[in-house]
Amino acid sequence: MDSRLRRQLFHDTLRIRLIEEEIAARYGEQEMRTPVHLSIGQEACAVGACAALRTSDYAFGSHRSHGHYLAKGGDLTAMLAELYGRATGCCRGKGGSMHLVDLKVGFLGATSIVASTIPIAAGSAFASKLRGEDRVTAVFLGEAATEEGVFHEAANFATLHKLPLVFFCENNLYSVYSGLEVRQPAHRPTWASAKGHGLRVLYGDGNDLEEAYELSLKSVDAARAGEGPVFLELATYRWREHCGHNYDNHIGYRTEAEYQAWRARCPIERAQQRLIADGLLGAAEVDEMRARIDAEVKAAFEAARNAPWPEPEEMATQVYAEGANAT
Amino acid sequence: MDSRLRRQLFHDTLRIRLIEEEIAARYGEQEMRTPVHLSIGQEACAVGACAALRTSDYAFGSHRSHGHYLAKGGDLTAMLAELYGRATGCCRGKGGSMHLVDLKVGFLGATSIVASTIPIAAGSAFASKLRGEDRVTAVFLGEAATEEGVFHEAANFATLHKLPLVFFCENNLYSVYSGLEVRQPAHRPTWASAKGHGLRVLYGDGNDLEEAYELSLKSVDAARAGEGPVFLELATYRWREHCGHNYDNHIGYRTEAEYQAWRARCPIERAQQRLIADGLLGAAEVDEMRARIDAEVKAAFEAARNAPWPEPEEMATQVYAEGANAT
Amino acid sequence: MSRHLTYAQAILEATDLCLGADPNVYLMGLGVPDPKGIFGTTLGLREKYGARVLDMPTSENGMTGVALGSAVVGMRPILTHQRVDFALLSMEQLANEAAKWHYMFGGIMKAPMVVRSIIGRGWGNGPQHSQSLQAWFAHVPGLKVVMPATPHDAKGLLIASVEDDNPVIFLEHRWLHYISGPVPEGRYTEPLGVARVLREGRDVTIAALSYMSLEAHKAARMLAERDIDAEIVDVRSLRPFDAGAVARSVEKTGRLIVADTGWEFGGFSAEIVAQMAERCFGKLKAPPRRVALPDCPTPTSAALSKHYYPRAIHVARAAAEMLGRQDADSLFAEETGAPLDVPDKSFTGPF
Amino acid sequence: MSRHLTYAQAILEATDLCLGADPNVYLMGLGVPDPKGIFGTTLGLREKYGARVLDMPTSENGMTGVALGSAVVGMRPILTHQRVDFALLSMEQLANEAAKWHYMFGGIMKAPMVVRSIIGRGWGNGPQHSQSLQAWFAHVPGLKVVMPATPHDAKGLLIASVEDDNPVIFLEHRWLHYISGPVPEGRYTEPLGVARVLREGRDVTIAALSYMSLEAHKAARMLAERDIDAEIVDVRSLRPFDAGAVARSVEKTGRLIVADTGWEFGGFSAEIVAQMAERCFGKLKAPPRRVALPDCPTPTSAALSKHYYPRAIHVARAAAEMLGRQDADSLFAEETGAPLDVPDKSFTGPF
Ligand SMILES: Cc1ncc(C[n+]2csc(CCOP(=O)(O)OP(=O)(O)O)c2C)c(N)n1
Ligand SMILES: Cc1ncc(C[n+]2csc(CCOP(=O)(O)OP(=O)(O)O)c2C)c(N)n1
Ligand SMILES: [Mg+2]
Ligand SMILES: [Mg+2]
Repeated sequence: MDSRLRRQLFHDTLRIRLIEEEIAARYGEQEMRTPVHLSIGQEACAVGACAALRTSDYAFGSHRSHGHYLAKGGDLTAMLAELYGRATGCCRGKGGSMHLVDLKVGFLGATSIVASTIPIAAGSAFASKLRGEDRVTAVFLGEAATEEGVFHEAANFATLHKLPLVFFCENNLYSVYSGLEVRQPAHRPTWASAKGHGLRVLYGDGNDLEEAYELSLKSVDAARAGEGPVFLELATYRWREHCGHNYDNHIGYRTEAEYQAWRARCPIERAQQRLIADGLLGAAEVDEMRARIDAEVKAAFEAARNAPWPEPEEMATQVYAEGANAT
Repeated sequence: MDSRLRRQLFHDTLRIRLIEEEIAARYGEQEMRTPVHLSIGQEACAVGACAALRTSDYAFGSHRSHGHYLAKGGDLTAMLAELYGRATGCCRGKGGSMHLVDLKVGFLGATSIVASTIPIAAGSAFASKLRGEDRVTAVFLGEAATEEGVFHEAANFATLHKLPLVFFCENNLYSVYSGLEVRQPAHRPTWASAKGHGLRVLYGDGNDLEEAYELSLKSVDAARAGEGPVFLELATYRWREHCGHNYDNHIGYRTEAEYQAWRARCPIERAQQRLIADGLLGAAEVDEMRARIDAEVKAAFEAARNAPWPEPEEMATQVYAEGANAT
Repeated sequence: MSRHLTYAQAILEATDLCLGADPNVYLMGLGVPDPKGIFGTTLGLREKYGARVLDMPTSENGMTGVALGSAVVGMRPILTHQRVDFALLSMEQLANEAAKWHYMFGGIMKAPMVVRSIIGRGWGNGPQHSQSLQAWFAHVPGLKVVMPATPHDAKGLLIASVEDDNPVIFLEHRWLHYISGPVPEGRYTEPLGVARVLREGRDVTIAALSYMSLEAHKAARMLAERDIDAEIVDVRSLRPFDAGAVARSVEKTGRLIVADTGWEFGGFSAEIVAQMAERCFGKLKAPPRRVALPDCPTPTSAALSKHYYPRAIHVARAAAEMLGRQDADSLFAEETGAPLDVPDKSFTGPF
Repeated sequence: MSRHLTYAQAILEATDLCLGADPNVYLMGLGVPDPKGIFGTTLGLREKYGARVLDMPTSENGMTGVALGSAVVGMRPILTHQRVDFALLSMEQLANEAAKWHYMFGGIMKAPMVVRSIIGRGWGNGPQHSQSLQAWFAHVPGLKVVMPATPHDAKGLLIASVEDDNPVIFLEHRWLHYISGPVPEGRYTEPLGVARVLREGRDVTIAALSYMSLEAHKAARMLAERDIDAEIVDVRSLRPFDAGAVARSVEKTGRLIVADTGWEFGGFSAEIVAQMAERCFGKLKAPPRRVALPDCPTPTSAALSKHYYPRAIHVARAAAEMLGRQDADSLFAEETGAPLDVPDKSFTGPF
């Protein structure tokens, strides 16, 4: 793997971490009045996937998509302004944390209903196929989304039409506070239910940044080459509570030991150690990177918090599109 | 296989055939004013399955369930009266051909929405499991039902809880006039999508009565033994139009040659030939069987057609259950 | 002399024109390219437009998402359901996603898609194949909902729906497919959100939805023989709802009957009555009335369903009673003879 | 002195009693046995009842079918949804199957099941996590629909719902979970289908649903200060709907305001207004009014959502206007200070 790329991936992962850490630090102020689902611990999946995608490729997210949006190149200030409910938010304050969008970079939307963007992503891939475009659609999902019937409907349709679609499934073992054992059969990996539809399936370590990237690239390349849809499952772990900014290992749905084991496999620390070991990065350089990101994040928070609120009238606007084609 | 059983299976299959042939013969009179979906050509699947079930086992059907209802032991006159919209119908005329029920033999209902009884059957199997009953639930479905997300939701749940549930899937290649090629990926058998969930999967020739029975028995036995749910796919073919009594090979969605090839594999003729070859049945005996069934069918039609209509007031009754527990 | 088409032919022609005019339009649904072509409304289109006319797996929710996703990137899908009852599987995609896609992303994306659903009645279609659920769709901001009653409006409203930049629910009553009427050639649109006065009258306003407009017409003829002059407003569009048109009529006649194909309780008829009670309070001379389905599922037996569906005679009786005719009940004798579970004698089931 | 419980505790106690009384009762839903226990309404039950209290896969449609299938063979499931928006995935099983199971099989089977769904508001829950879709459920014959407003009714109606032999949709407003009130010990039921007069008054009837009963109460206090005497009817049960109770009140006061948590257009408030316009025509002194959600999805930003949700002040203004108070607008000054997207200061998000 190209060393510039390795450094870039590291940088992007670190950046997402620092942004979400700052959200976590400020969430208690109760100024971001929207439920946040942080991806801290899972960032490498998003970065690996989006590095394999082109800007012209499309991506759809889920309730936990800050990382996906940012990795795809989504505007940071617009996202933060959205969390603060401002008029400059990427959804003008109408959507909140679970509804992120940045058309310029092909991030076509995240929504808050589990699995709901999966068939929508299949639809965008279908449009690309109908139009003969050279474009892949990516959809990000948690492992619980595969329990929704609509995932299977989309998987069947995508395989049937050999759509240029990649399912990026982050298996973090939990759906809210529910472990896999109460949701999916034991000894049957999540990817197996995708494989049943005839999807090409890949899986690997979502806390290994380079592995996540390599698998993503394989997946995206296959989809782009017309080989049909691919399901990529990456094992990872959410560090903080399902929704909100706290740690919650004490409440009993998972053990501190489990958390610590995953914590020790921090995707960022691992990548950093490897880069340093390979002589591609120095400690000072990391500090510099952090400082630059910190400055960017601070400025973005500043801009978001100083942005204007939407006007009261906006509550009732944009219910219907009134374009050239509107009646 | 026990020769008495072989003769019984043959008899039951022939009986369903003759009943449905009589429905077809009379449907043009426009007195059965309810959409009928005949199972002519597919009867061996129903008979094989139900012979493997006990009367105390539960079964749920679909839109095409005359055969399932009859094979499970459902009352013939009550079914015909239902088709004629009479008060003595198994649903008192409220349901019609697609809503059959006979509690005495554990046939707990067929409904007209594709795949809708699948999770319901999982629910009855779940109840049996919770209660520690020695009871299997069977659900009959067409191959198109596996395209509905709810099939996958039920399959996942059934595997997760190792429910005593058997999915009897009759793959007749079509959903209305739509071939498999526009609905499911090529080279991926229908059963594969079930297997993906970790279900035990069996498949075979649904036009071979004895094979259908043997596979059904294996499936039911496994489910009863607590090994978890089983998906049994049987290849078969519907002879007449999707809905109604006519033949429709001329309209173009399938070829006459395809029909003739399946017609030559008539489950009843094949079973009869084998029984005769094995010296277990004589031509005269078959005639006698037919005559007895004919007489039964004639009498049942007579009774159904002479049964009273429901009273107008019944239209608005039974919207709510008003039992001991009703408020 | 104007050209006559059936309602089904009008839909076919509208679809053909839309497919021909815009390469982003495509048509998808169970059985769309099959030999029956959705009651004749899609016949020949597969041959003409190839991949843009397609069948699909039995996956209503997923395919609604597919339609939406393609719309978001610029396609203009038409999705069909042979019964609205099947669309219940797709309410999440329709009501949570499609209806809100424009709004919840701050207006920067849009979801131009049409969902055709057939509602119906008769021939023992029974509890799960004959519901008329316009009230659900009409309750959801972000959706548009139309129910054309004539071949002319079927074509004009379908073209307008396809050209609209929002998700439009297009509800076709099964018995209307057979009806013939004048249909102009070529492209024309009827605006979404505008009601149509089908008949002018002084004494009572009948606001009717879909197929009930035809029954209202029959009722008006019966009433005319008894010197009652009914005005019929074909609502056509439930969302946006042309309350002004109904109110103008009610202010003139002082009396309102709403005739709906769906259940009365909690139905769209309630919205019409409520708005008129609010807007025309001082002008109403009598309590408004609704002629709609009784509060039970559809029974299958023809012996029961003949008491289930309201017809012209029920509308006429309601009007006569409202006008104080003492013998409204006997004024309109029960029709006899013809079966009531088919639109006409040519209909022989099974669907 | 009577014992006080929160609404959430009342639900927990009712569930506990039902699980204890009948081995056929079971409780299932996403997160039911988790440490948060559905906003505290299911805490400790897994430990007490074992396999009859369970989590489930994220498969709302399938699990609704599972609940139904188990009910058909004699179980009495309680299924929970943390947001009613998720239940949209299960409308096929609820409206086509569960609602009709008794009817379409000629009355020989029944489907005793309770579907608890939380409706909500505030803290940026936004377009897909805060809908209030009672109008949909109330439209479907075969379902029962209740929306208790007090801890007392939450317990009594939940026990009655579990003991009822029909599918019951039990809607809990998120902000009510915090409310405390007197709750008798032990088993008692409140009948499904009966409204409750929460406050007697002469001048205007406020028919309120769920959380809006509390806002109506605040409004009544504001109005009392201005010599307007409001009667509050807590509708409680939408299906069956106790039209008689509302009509008796409207006949007394001559004025009707309906306060709903859902959208106004096509909402349940329309049914109430329509029925009263039909039944109390001569008694109404002023056009009825609805205080409900405006015709748009829920905006997420607190800057927008504070204009979205109607409150006591809107109910009070409507009443004052209806009574001809010239300065209704200024009579009730806008409250200031406290954020409007939380039930009270103790609420700190994020859910
Ligand atoms: C249809 C639906 N059901 C339930 C929920 C509530 N919910 C929100 S996030 C979530 C967990 C989903 O888990 P997973 O897909 O594994 O993603 P993760 O949160 O682990 O990233 C659930 C159940 C929802 N939003 N939508
Ligand atoms: C949800 C739903 N979608 C569509 C239909 C229309 N429909 C009725 S039967 C049928 C074919 C189903 O095919 P299959 O499951 O293979 O059963 P078969 O008719 O071949 O026995 C369809 C699509 C329906 N009843 N329900
Ligand atoms: Mg997860
Ligand atoms: Mg089939």
